[in-house]
Parts: sequence; structure tokens; C-alpha cells
Amino acid sequence: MTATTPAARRGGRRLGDQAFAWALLAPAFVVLIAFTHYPIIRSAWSSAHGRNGDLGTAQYERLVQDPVFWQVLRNNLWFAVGTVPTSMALAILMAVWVNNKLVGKSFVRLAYFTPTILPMVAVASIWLFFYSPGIGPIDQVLSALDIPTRNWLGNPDTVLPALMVMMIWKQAGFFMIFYLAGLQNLSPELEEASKLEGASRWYHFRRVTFPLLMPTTLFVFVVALTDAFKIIDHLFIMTGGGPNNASNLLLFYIYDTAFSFFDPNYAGALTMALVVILGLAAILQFTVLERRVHYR
Amino acid sequence: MDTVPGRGGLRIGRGLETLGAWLLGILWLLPLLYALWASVHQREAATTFDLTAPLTFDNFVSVWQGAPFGRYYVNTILLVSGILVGQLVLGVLAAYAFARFRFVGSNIAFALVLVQLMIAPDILISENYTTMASLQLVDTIPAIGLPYIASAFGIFLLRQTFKSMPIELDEAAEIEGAGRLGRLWRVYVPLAKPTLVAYGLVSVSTHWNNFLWPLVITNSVNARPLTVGLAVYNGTESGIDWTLLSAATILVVAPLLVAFLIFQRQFVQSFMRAGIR
Amino acid sequence: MSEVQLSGVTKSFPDGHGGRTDVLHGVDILAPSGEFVVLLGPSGCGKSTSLRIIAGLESATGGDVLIDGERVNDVPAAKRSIAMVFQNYALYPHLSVMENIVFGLRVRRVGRAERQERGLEAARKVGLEAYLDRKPSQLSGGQRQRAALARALVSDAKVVLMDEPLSNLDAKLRHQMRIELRTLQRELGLTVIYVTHDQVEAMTMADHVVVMRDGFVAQAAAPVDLYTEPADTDVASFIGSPPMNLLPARGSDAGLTVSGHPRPWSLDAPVDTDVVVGIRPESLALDGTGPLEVLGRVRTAEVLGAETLLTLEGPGGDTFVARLPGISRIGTGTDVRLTTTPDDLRFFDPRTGRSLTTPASA
Amino acid sequence: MSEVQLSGVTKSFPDGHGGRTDVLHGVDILAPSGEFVVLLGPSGCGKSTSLRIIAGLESATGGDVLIDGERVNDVPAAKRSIAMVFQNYALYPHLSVMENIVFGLRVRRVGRAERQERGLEAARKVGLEAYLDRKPSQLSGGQRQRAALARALVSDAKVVLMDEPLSNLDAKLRHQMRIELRTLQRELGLTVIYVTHDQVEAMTMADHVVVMRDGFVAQAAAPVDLYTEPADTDVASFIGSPPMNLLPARGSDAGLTVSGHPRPWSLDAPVDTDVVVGIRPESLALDGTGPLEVLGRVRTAEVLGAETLLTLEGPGGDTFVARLPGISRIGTGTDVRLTTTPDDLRFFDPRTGRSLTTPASA
Amino acid sequence: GGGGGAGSDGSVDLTMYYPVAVGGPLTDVVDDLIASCTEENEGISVEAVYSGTYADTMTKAQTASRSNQGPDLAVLLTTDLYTLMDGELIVPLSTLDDDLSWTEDRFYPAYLASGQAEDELWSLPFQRSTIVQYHNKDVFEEAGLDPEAPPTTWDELEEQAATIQDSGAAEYGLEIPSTQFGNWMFQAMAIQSGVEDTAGVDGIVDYLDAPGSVEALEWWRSMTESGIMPSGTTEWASTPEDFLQGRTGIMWHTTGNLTNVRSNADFDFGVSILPANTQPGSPTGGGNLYVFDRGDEETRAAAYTIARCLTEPERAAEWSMRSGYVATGPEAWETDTMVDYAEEFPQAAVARDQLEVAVGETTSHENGRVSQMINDTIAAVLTGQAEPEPALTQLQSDIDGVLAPYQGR
Ligand SMILES: Nc1ncnc2c1ncn2[C@@H]1O[C@H](COP(=O)(O)OP(=O)(O)OP(=O)(O)O)[C@@H](O)[C@H]1O
Ligand SMILES: Nc1ncnc2c1ncn2[C@@H]1O[C@H](COP(=O)(O)OP(=O)(O)OP(=O)(O)O)[C@@H](O)[C@H]1O
Ligand SMILES: O=P(O)(O)OC[C@@H](O)CO
Ligand SMILES: [Mg+2]
Ligand SMILES: [Mg+2]
Repeated sequence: MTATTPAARRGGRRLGDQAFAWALLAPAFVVLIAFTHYPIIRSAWSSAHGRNGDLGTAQYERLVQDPVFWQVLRNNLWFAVGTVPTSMALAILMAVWVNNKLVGKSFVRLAYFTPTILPMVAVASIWLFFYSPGIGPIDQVLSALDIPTRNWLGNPDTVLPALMVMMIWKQAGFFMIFYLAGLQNLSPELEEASKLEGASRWYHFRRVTFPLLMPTTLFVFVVALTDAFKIIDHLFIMTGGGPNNASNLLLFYIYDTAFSFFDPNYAGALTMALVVILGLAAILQFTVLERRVHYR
Repeated sequence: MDTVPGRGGLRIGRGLETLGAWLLGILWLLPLLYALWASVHQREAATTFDLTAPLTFDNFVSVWQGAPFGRYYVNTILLVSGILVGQLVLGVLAAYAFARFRFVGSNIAFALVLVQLMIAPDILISENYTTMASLQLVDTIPAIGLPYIASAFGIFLLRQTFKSMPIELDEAAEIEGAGRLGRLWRVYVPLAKPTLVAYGLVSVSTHWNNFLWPLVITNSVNARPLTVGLAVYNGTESGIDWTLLSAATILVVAPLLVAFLIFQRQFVQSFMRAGIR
Repeated sequence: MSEVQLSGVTKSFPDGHGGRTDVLHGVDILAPSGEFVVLLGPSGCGKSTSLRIIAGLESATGGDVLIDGERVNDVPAAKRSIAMVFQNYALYPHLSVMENIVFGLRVRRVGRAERQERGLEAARKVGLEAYLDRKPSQLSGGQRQRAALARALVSDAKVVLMDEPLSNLDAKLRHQMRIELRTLQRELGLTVIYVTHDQVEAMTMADHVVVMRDGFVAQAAAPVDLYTEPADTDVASFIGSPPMNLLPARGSDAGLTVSGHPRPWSLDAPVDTDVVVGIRPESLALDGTGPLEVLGRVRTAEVLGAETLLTLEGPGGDTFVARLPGISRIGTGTDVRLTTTPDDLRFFDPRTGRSLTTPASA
Repeated sequence: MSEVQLSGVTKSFPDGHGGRTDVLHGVDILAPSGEFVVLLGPSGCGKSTSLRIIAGLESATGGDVLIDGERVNDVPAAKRSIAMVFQNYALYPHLSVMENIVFGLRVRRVGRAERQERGLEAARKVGLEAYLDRKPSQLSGGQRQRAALARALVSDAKVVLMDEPLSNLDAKLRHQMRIELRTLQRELGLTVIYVTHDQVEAMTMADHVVVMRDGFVAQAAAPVDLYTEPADTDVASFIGSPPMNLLPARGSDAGLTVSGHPRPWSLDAPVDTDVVVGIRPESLALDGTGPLEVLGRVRTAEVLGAETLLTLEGPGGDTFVARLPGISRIGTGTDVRLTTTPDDLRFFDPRTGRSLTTPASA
Repeated sequence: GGGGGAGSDGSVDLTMYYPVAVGGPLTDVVDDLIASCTEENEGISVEAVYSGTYADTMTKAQTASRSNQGPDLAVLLTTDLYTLMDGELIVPLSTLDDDLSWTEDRFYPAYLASGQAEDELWSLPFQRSTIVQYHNKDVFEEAGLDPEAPPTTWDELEEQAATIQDSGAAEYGLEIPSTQFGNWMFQAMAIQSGVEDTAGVDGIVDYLDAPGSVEALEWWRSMTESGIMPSGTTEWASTPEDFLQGRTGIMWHTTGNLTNVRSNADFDFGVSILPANTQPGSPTGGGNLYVFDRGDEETRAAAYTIARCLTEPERAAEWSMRSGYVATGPEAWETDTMVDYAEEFPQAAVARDQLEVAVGETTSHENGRVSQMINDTIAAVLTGQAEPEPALTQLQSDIDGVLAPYQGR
């Protein structure tokens, strides 16, 4: 709302600013175009081709009729719903905790951040072990407590939640870092003012800290949502999307289609579907949220 | 050190919070703790948690010998530092444009940037391989890094950070005669330090651990990063040996852990708004 | 040469609901080269906005900004070579006091040694030499203000804008700084445009005072003229602390009847005309030697040390203030008789508020 | 009841190099319930720090903070029910003026209607009723300060701390606010601790004035006493604007020889003793009726409107200031003869600076 | 990178991709084998590129080939044969060698068969396997079973598994992994139930709805339901660990895991051929050496030379012992070192012996998609989402749809 840029401030009359802004963007755009936009256009182009090379909407007709596509889409939506709010909430909580006076602050910070540091290829294997029925620590603890154990990853009902837990674990500390940096932008005097008003820490958080962290939240939200559609490394090792696609996600399906089924045309169509879904989500996020974000 | 009043007064609440923070921390650390445990035990003990099980460093020895880790470290460091420098330079410049200038097409340009946030380069490996091939870059470190150096993530993050900075500081510098780049360099960048450090750590972690693209685009030990060495121990077709995998994991992440411990204090800097009222 | 001029400058801000708020309605200010111009006016009247427009931080919605006669509306701030003390300091939180002060010198690639020297000198002028390594967050409010001031002093700019640069300093320091600033300004031939709420500053430092009100210039004059010949009742009641008393009066054959006083003043007043009489509080004397009589009942008595302010209620129910020298211990409720002289009186048109004695200005 | 007391409070900050800077060295302040106490002192002397310690925003390194006789060092700020106007406002940037003002009322779950009403009333008191929907970034400096003030006024707290709450307001508004604040304080029986650099504020509003210097209390007294009987030369030269003139003198059989004056004053002075003589600028009169003579050559003459300040150089080379009523047009370089009376003189020990007439205080 | 091509001095640089499908540093072994071959064949140098799992290697080979930077030689799954042919990535060996009769001497026919299609030989057997049955002798003893008499029929298998479980000697009697290569396991059961042509004819799979196939899947499901096997799906990658931990008395797994089990089991274990329903049998498995269609003739010839060299008996024996894979032909088994090895570690010979009853692994067009579809159906049945018969019928018709374009080519 108050985000008037200096250019805006001067009524944007300086032609120089236009050229300058584009010059600032140029290097990034060269790389983006070369390695993102152009490939996407190529895959869009290939999605417009049938198996035999004819131009047409064959791939999209296939897509609409493909039950696996609809299932991975459903999975992915649940996956996003299950992971995004939780990991964001945990991230803020963690950030507030380690930003305060806390015994062993640096250690706790490190602990929260380790999931980001650990390579997915290795971590997925470790989680595979955690979840493995019987010998895995989770089941060992459960059976010690006389709670029935289960085949977490081998059961279509539990596999997605199990992966969500892991995703939350992986993401929360990652987002925490940005919230922590965001907290540094807040003036400590505001907290002092709230204290004097007798506000509880929660109240201050709700009414002051959180609203002022909105720029970070917008960022984290967009990233978390795209990540929910994007992070699939663990699937390669943990479930391969199974059992029977119960844990399959859109991008993994795209990957499979492109590199296991060697069907680039259909993969292109799926990719376009992903672009459209995330694009719509992003537009929604920006039109709804950006307006509410107070930047300064 | 004085304790600020009230920090003492709410001792119980604080205590509970501390407890909660620690519990969560330990929970979060479990996979790493497990990796530590497994890496120093024989295979039988790795899954049973018998505290009396003998310790061994054989896993590290055999892992170290299993792949040219020395060379991989060098490659990885070159790779991540190259990517980081690229990302920071391109990201800072682009974010500055988005945060502080109003220009024709800015919304479209920003949307085009966000596209990269949505489409992982992993999905585009086929096309990107072709590009690298035509650039004669296959099997080189730059080939691993190039697709990532314009990071939508970084641009977006820095845009948000720059946008939240007090405009007064920009104005003060402008008055002092600092040009647009001068202000970026002397005001925005230093003030964004916590974010830059956070981003740096995240970027380094990500690319330190990236696997698929490096595997595909490189062939030789001269260009390959650590994760490719690690992956040898992740042979899922015959079952995983968690002791070796863990030892390899520890070898791979140890530098990152150290880097985090060194840099984590940088998140907390003196107060951004102290100079303004 | 560095004359600064605003000519017919208007400014409106978006009001956040899609409309715009007009903040300046055609402001004309002339700051001749090498002169010290003070902007005075009520809170929110547009002083800071005017400064920011001169600096190039804000664009004028209309009108011209001229420096040395050239229109600079489109010249970016960085190119105008103007120094400024911001009302809210705008210190760089990540830099030490010294680094803050010499920031501009670094930008202009002044060598390290010279930078140090000039920075130190400026710091010394504002009494911050002991705090050079501190970060702004470790300074007191007044120290921050002084750091901001030093940053402007160290620059080479010939035009310096200062937005209440001394508001958080104690009287003693402020007095020193006034002298320091004035000396510096004269020595270097700076053109200074200076916003202040402190009338002592305005009166003692200014070559010209520009009084603003609600986004336009109410009067521009030399300080003494402003004090003695306010252009209208608004200026009259704004200048002076406490300001001029304004009492309703009506002329008749018998003279001028002021605020229900039983005895009209024998003055040559137009018959049957309402007029507003202005009397400065210090023109009312308790000793009773003046020819004109003013009666009142003491409502409050404020002892300031060097003087005492009596707030009185006249026979017509109007409140006015008298400023008596020294410590006066008159009790509340006492009826007193004060006198004044015709020369100390000012007359205003009750309808327009305009002075009936001075030619209308700006 | 809400008496506030600091007793032997010390405070040190980490200096960033591993050491610590001592900022308060044992401060004793007593603010009796329902009284208006003003903290006065040079920039950086520890006023804000003291307020922050009272509020509980900063902990005392040593000493006790007492509210109604109870030690509250460990009571969190939120539980002390103290309102405060921050020197740098600390407005919530994302909230409108209205929301800022009633923030505390919302915290305390005051109903919406009452909140609106009280918020509006406070806004009206500070003249912000037209700006209720604005964000702080859309306000002028003085408007921000008033918003901060209104936020404190609206609270129910019995103890209110104000850190230079009027520094960015114009004289007229400041005058209104002084009256407003004082009235409110009396009506509600508030205990107010008030930091200001404006001596008029200090003198007119305070029941007690506490003068601080370098982290300790130099003098605590009623305003008039402080003015008339400063405890030492530092206080003497800090209070008053311009402050008391301090001239070196030496007693002899012939009387007191002041700053190289040819004719000693016939006063009962101890022989062969150095003494510092304090004369308030307003005690020097140009009309020559006083028995004691002070000679000087005019260095500068500053016309303030209601009065003129002459800076003079005495025969001994010392500089001093005379404050003459009205607009005086004496040219620079003129030799003038001023007089004063023995009653207006204060004497200080040249070594310790302590007053030789008042009992040592604080 | 991406070598391939005759140098001006007549030397040829080759790139070879290979996966490491079994844990641990087998890269050294491959490097050694390559080194000895290049030594033997002057003028040829080979860059051996470790390229992840089978799937990674396939991805990499495809991707790189599309930019003409692909390998000259690669070890890839035999099941990808049609996919590679359809992508026109490989060449039939007859274009490089007029007389391929040597291959019949060197390789077991079952292995050789999986390199053949459209009357051509396309690849040379390299790291080959079958599914074998591992059993934990300690557990058998504890359960009161004869450790030297592992089950040879499904009934025995069920019985013994139940005994193991009831006795508490192990948590599960049996584990048969159902992820990743579940289709491979399923094929074994189908073979054992007498289903014909499971290897696929001309790249077309049509055995899935055969009655034997349905019986096989019903049997598999019944074991997960009765609890002698874990419920739901069982992870390929963690099955060996379960076996090594003594959680299961018996597992079915690739012989490629033999060295892994051997070096990590702290108990005596036996290896036996898979039990019979109506007949014994197992599909073959593993990867062959393919010569890619790139570079000039000389390059392809050199690639063929190296491929042939790598399969020589001594090297095949070496590779078998170090990796656990089956040495690919009788000549290799007759080498001295191999003879000694087999004597000392008779379990190693089981997979070879099983070749008598082995069938080529299902190899189809669109192999990736088809095997994924089969795996999905298995998972659906094992997790109780579907019934075997309708699910398999549906599966077959879906696959028919996918393969329709290739029918009768
Ligand atoms: N965080 C800090 N670290 C170190 N020194 C500090 C810190 N905060 C304040 N100080 C120092 O403590 C002294 C007292 O500061 P304080 O803010 O109380 O002054 P003050 O009396 O309010 O001054 P002013 O009138 O200028 O606001 C100052 O010299 C200041 O530099
Ligand atoms: N960004 C803005 N959007 C809308 N109105 C604004 C904005 N900035 C300032 N104003 C309004 O413009 C008017 C003039 O503001 P300005 O800051 O120039 O006042 P000022 O004379 O400096 O007052 P003060 O003495 O209180 O600092 C004020 O009423 C203020 O509320
Ligand atoms: O693990 P391997 O090498 O025995 O190979 C198994 C594959 O053939 C399954 O399709
Ligand atoms: Mg202002
Ligand atoms: Mg202060």
C-alpha cells in the first residue's frame, strides 16, 4: 500500500529509470530465458505433437482421460494442504524461538536447519529406514508403547501422510531461516511499545510481528506452495510414487513420463498443466496477498 | 549480563518454551543423529541401537576409499561458490529493479521470473543438456551451475527484503550523491546482510546436495560433485547399507555443518530501524 | 552561487483510497545565494515536503524548482548536490557514527585521510568525537540527531537543507549549535533552508523567515519585521511565545472599545467599525505608565524564571496573556490593571484577518 | 497511588568490544504519586535510559526500581502498567493512526465503541482527528509525534513516561499541549515523568525538576528553586536560556572585584578568596538603577522580538549575556554600562563549582 | 566428454556408461576390467562413466544421445531392449560382426536370448542375474526346520514360512519385495504357475490375465493377508536389510545381492532356486552391454571390441565374484578361480543352475510404462485396493492399449 518506489515517487518520469531497471534485469533474464523459458517453450511445442509427430491436441486429450494424472493432481493438492501451512507455522515458531534469548540458541538453530543441509538422496534413505516396518525406529517406539505398528510406506492410506511429515521436517527449518532474517528488519522498539501496553507476546506477535513479516510470509508461501509441487527427490528413493500411485506427485509423474517412459510429448503436456496450476496459484497469491503486505 | 526484566518474571512460560524449542530441535536432529550413530557402527548394530555396540571407523575408511572424495570436494566447492556468486550478483541486481523501480512490463517480467520457481530445472534436463552440448560445456563445472545462477528464489527473496527496507536510508544516500548502483551497493546490500547470509547458506546447501543434474551433465571425476560419490552408497537395487551411506553422508555434510555454525550469528544484526524515527 | 527557488509548487499525495490529498497549494520560496532562510509553520503545514521537493526526493506535482535560475524538477537528487538533515535522521544502522558522517565523502571518492580529518572535525563540532565507533542504536536521541547534523556539515554542498536539526538538543547545546551553524554558513557562504519550531532559532539565525500555513506561504519577511508587522492574525498568533494577544474592538466616536472595557481608548478610530487589536504580551506592563489601560483577572501565573506569564480574562471574557519580567508572585483571581502604548498596537481586519497597517505580503 | 522511585540505579551497556560503558552511576529519582516530574539534562546524560529502566524496558545493572514502595526490578514491563511516549515514537507502521492510538485498549479488551470514543477523544486532544486513517508513513514529523502522544494519553496507566513528547511541535501547539497535558495529569492524578529540553516546559509544567548530568542527578528541586538557587555552576549554566552568567571574582578589603572591573563592588566578601559570581542575564539592566555596575562591549545583539540578547565582553575578557526587554537596537562594538542588585547575585566555589549559598542538594 | 570418434592418429576414444546396482564401490572393479581391456586393445581408450542406478543410466544415455553426446557403449537393463531399438539408439551386433557364433559358446542361452529381437542380437550379457531364494539357516534351526532343506514348492514355502513365524524365530516367514522390481517377482510366480511366453513376444506382453497369472497374484496376496509376509507392499531396497537383521526367515531377491548378503550376514544362510507351483522357474535379470548408434564405423567397432573383451571368461568370472552377479557362460565357470570360488561358496552356483528353468525377463516396447503399470496393479492388489482377477484383466487391456501401435510390426 505504501510501497511507493522512488520512481513512483517522482511520478516515474525519469526515462532513465526504465532503461536502468531493464539493464539490471538483463543478466538474469539471459540466463532465465536460456535455461528456463526457452526449454519450457520447447516442451510446450512438443506437447502439441501427437505420437506420430502430428500437430494437435492429442496429448491434452490423453491428459484429460488419464486417471493417473487426476490421481497425482489430487495427491499433490492434499500434499500441499498438508505440508504448506504446517511447515510455515512451524517455521515462524522456530524463528521466533531462536531469535529470542534461549539457552543453547545456536545449537537449536543448527538443529532446525540440519534438514536443509542433509542431501535429499541420503536423507530419504534414512527416512526410509525410520519408516521401515518393524526395524524402523518409529515402529520400535510404537511397539514399545504397545501401539500397533504399520507398514507406513507400503500402505496407500499412510504413505502420503508419512511423506508429508518428512516434507514438513525438511521444509520448516528451511523457511525458518528466512523468517529469522525477516525478524531482523523489525524495530525492537515496537515490541517495547507493545510490552508497555501490556500486550502478551502472543498478542504482539499476532498484531505486530506477523503483519510486519508479511513480505517474508508472501515469499515463503509462494515458495512452499511451489515446493509442494516441486520437491520429489525423496520419491525416487522412498516410494517411487507407490503403492499404486498413492504417493505419486505431479512432477514425479512428469519425470517418469519423460525419463522412464520416454514420452516427451506427453511429459510436455503434463508440464504445461503444472505451469498453469502454479501460475494460477501465483496470480491468486499475488493479487490477494501482495495488496495486504505492508512493506515498510 | 543483565537480564531484561520480565525475562525473569515469566520464568515458567519461558522455561516451557525453551523445553519446547529443545524438544523440537532434538526431533529435527534425529536423522542426523542417526546418521552419526550408524556411521560409527557395524552394520548389525546400526539398526538396533545397542548402546554397548562397539564403535568403528571402518565405514569412513571404506567410504573414503570408494570414491575420489578429495577431488569431489574441490569440485563441489568450486561449483557452489560459483553458483552463489552468480546468484547473488544476478539476484541482487534483478531484485533491486523489482523492488525500487517502476518500469513498463515489471509485472510481466516478475511473472516470468516466478516461472522458474515453479518449473524445476530438473524437469528440463533434456533441453538443458542440449543447450550445454551446443555450448560445448558438457562434463564441466560451469555446465552444472549455469542453469541455476539466475535464481527466481533469490530474486524473489531479495525483492521482498529490499522492499521492506526503510526508504529514508535510500533517500539519505541519494542526497549524498550516491547513484542508483551506489545506493544498491552501499545501502541495500549491507542492510540485507541477514537475508543474504540466509540465502547463501540455503543456496550452498542446495547445490552442495544436488544430484540428478550433475549426474546427467557430467561424466568424469574432474567435474563431478560430492553427491555423485555419495550416491554409490545409495544403491537401492540391492538394498541400502545404512552404515556406509551414513558415513558418506557425514563426510558430505560436515563442511556444511561447520559453515552453518560459523555463519549463523550473522542472521542477527543490529537493528535496521535504529537510525530512523 | 546557489540560489534556490520554489515557484508555484503544488504537491499532492495519493491518499490510499484512490484519491489524492493536496498538501502544497502553490508555494513560492526564494532562498538567495548565501542566505539563511528559516521555514516556520504549524505541524503538518508542508515544511518537510517543501524541503524534500527542493532536495529532489519528492517530485512537485506542479510548479518549478529552480536552482540558480535553472529548472531542476527533473534532475535526480543525487545530482543536485544538496546536503540535508532529515527530520527523522535517517542514519545508516549498519555504519558507525564516523562512517555515517563520511558516507557522502566515500561516495564522492574523497581519500581516506581527508575523509577522516573532515569527519573528525564535523564530529567535534557537534560534540560526538567520543562516539565515533558507536552504531546509531547505541546512541541517545540527541546524539543521533547530532550525527545526522554532522553528516550534512561535512559535505561540500553549497545548499544545505535542515529539518528541525536541533529539536532534540538541550538549550545549552542548542545555543552552541546555533552559533556554530550560523558561523559556518557565513564562512562557507552556504544557502541554508532551515525548518524549525523554535522561534528563538528562527529569530536569531534567519536572514529571512518564511511562514507557511496549510500548504502555502503566509508571510515571508526578515525576522524582526515578521515579529513587529505580522501580515495577518494567523501569523500574529503563531509568532512569539506566547504569541500576540488578539482582542476584538470596535471604534466609535469616543475612541476604541476593546473587549468590553468600560473606558474606550482615545484613539483615532473609524466609527462603527469592528477591528482586531493585537497586543504582544510583553507590551503589557504592570507598572502602569502607558497611556492605554487593559484590565484583567489573573487565571494562571506561570513563573518561567526570567519572566512570568499571566493568563488573564478581560472584562469582555476574552483571554489574553501578559509577560512580566522577573518572578512575579501574583495570585490567581487577582484583578490587575495593565497598560500599553499606542505604538505597540497592531490592527487587523476581523473578516479577512489581514493587517490593516502592513502592506499585504506573499 | 503510584509513586515511582529510582534508588541508586546504575546501568552499563556492553560497548561492543567486550567491555562495558557505564551510563548511569547511581541515580536517585523520586516521583511522588500524582506529581509531575521533569527530567532535564544535556544530551546523552541518561534521561531516556532512566525512563526505560522505570518502564522495565531496560534492566538496572544495580540499584532498585520501586513503584509504590515495592521493588519491581523483576516485574516485566507488561505488568507495570506504565504508559510511555518514546523519544522516537515507535509507532506501528502497519496500523493506522487510530489503530495505533487504541492499540493498548484492544490489548486490554476494551469494547469497540468505547475504544473508538476514547481514541477519538485523544486524537482530538492532539489535533489529529483528521488523520485517523493515515499510516504513520503518511504523516509529518509532528503528526507522528502527536500520534505517539495520543497513544499514551488514551491508556489507563497511572504512571506516564514521556520522552521529549513535544520536541517536534510548533510553539503554538506546544503551548496548547502543555496546558492539555498538565490539566489531564491533574484531573487523573497521574504521575508523570517527563523528559524535555525545553526549559519553558520544565518550568511551567513541573512540580519537581530533576537535573541530570553524566549519569547522575545534579539537582532535584522545585522549578523556581532550581532557577533561583542552582546547586552548582553546572546546573546554573544549564538552566535558563540563555543561562546564568558565571564570572570570576576575588574578594578583597575593598569588596569584590569581578572579572577585571576597575571598581570593586562594595559587598561583604571574604578577603583573598576566589569566588564565582552568577548573574542571570535578565538581572542585568541597561537603565542603570541597580547599585552594582557591570561594564561590557557589545559583541552581538540578537533581537528575539519580545527581548534582545546582548552578548558582551567584560573588561576581564569574559563573555556574558544580558537580556533586555523589547527590541533593542544597540550596535555591535558599543560600550555599555549595566547594573544589577546584590539580591540577584549567586556565589559558587570556583574549585568544586558548588553553590556557596544553597545547601547542597541531591 | 561424450567422446566417441576416431582420433587422427587412429586411436579411438570411447565413452561407456554403467550403473552400479549393488551397494558399494564397484566402480573400482569396472575401472580395472576396462583397464585390462584397453591394454589388450591398443588404440582404444575408454572413459567409464558411473551413471547412477539403472534408471539414471537410462535417463542419462537417452538425454545425452539426443544431443549426440551419448555413450558408445552402455550397460543397461535387458528389458530396455525394445525401448532402445524404438528410439533408434543402438545397433544390432550383426552390423559389426559377420560371425556371432562365438556368443553361443560363451553365454548361457537364457541370457543370450534376452539380447535377441527381430532375429538380431543386440547386446552382450554382462551383469546378469536370476531371482533366488535366500534363507536364514539359524532361523530355520530355531524354528525346528531343516536348514539344508529350503522349500521347493509353494506349499512348502507357505508351510515353512508359517512355522518360522509361529515359532517366533523371525517376525516374518517370507519377504518378496513388491516395489521397484515387483513385476519381476510377479513374472517368476507366473512362470512357476505354468504361464507361457512371459518374456513377451516381439516386445508385446500378453500373459498378465492368464489364469496362472491370476493364481500367482492371488497366492501373493494371500501371503500378505495371512501375515507370513508383511502387509501392504514390501520395499525392494529394505528387504535385504530385513533378511540380514533376521526379521524374515526367507527372502526372494536378485542374485546380484549375493555378495552383499555374504559379507554382511552374521549367520549361515542358504541360497536355493525358487520353489515351484506347477513347475520351478525364474526370469533372468540384470543388464547387458549395448553398442550405441553413434560415431563412425570404427568407433562402433571399437565399442564392440571392448564389449566383447569385457565378457571374456576371466573377466566375467572376476566380475561375478566381486559383484555377486552370475558369470554369464560355462567358460567363465570353468576358469580356475571360479571353480575354487564355487567350491568354497556353493551358493554362488545356484543362480546358474536355475538357468536351466529360467525364462527371459519380460521385455516390451514402452518398457518403463508397462512395468510401472504392472507394479501399480500388484500394489493395488497387495494393499487391498483391488481384486486380482479384475485388476489383471484391466491391466492387460490397458497394456494392450499402450502397445497397440507396436502390434504386428
Ligand atoms: N545501547 C547502548 N549501548 C551503549 N551506549 C548506549 C546505549 N544506549 C545509550 N547509550 C549511551 O548512554 C548514554 C545515555 O543515553 P540516553 O539515551 O539515556 O541519553 P539521553 O539523556 O536520553 O540523551 P538525549 O537527550 O540525547 O536523548 C548516552 O551517552 C548514550 O550514548
Ligand atoms: N506520504 C504522504 N501521504 C499523504 N500525506 C502525506 C504524506 N506525507 C506527508 N503528508 C501530509 O502532508 C502534510 C505536510 O507534511 P510535512 O511533512 O511537509 O509537514 P511539516 O510541515 O514538515 O510538519 P511537521 O512540522 O509536523 O514535521 C501533512 O499534513 C502530512 O500529513
Ligand atoms: O538387480 P538386478 O541387476 O538383478 O536386475 C534386476 C532387473 O533385471 C529387474 O528388472
Ligand atoms: Mg516535518
Ligand atoms: Mg533521550
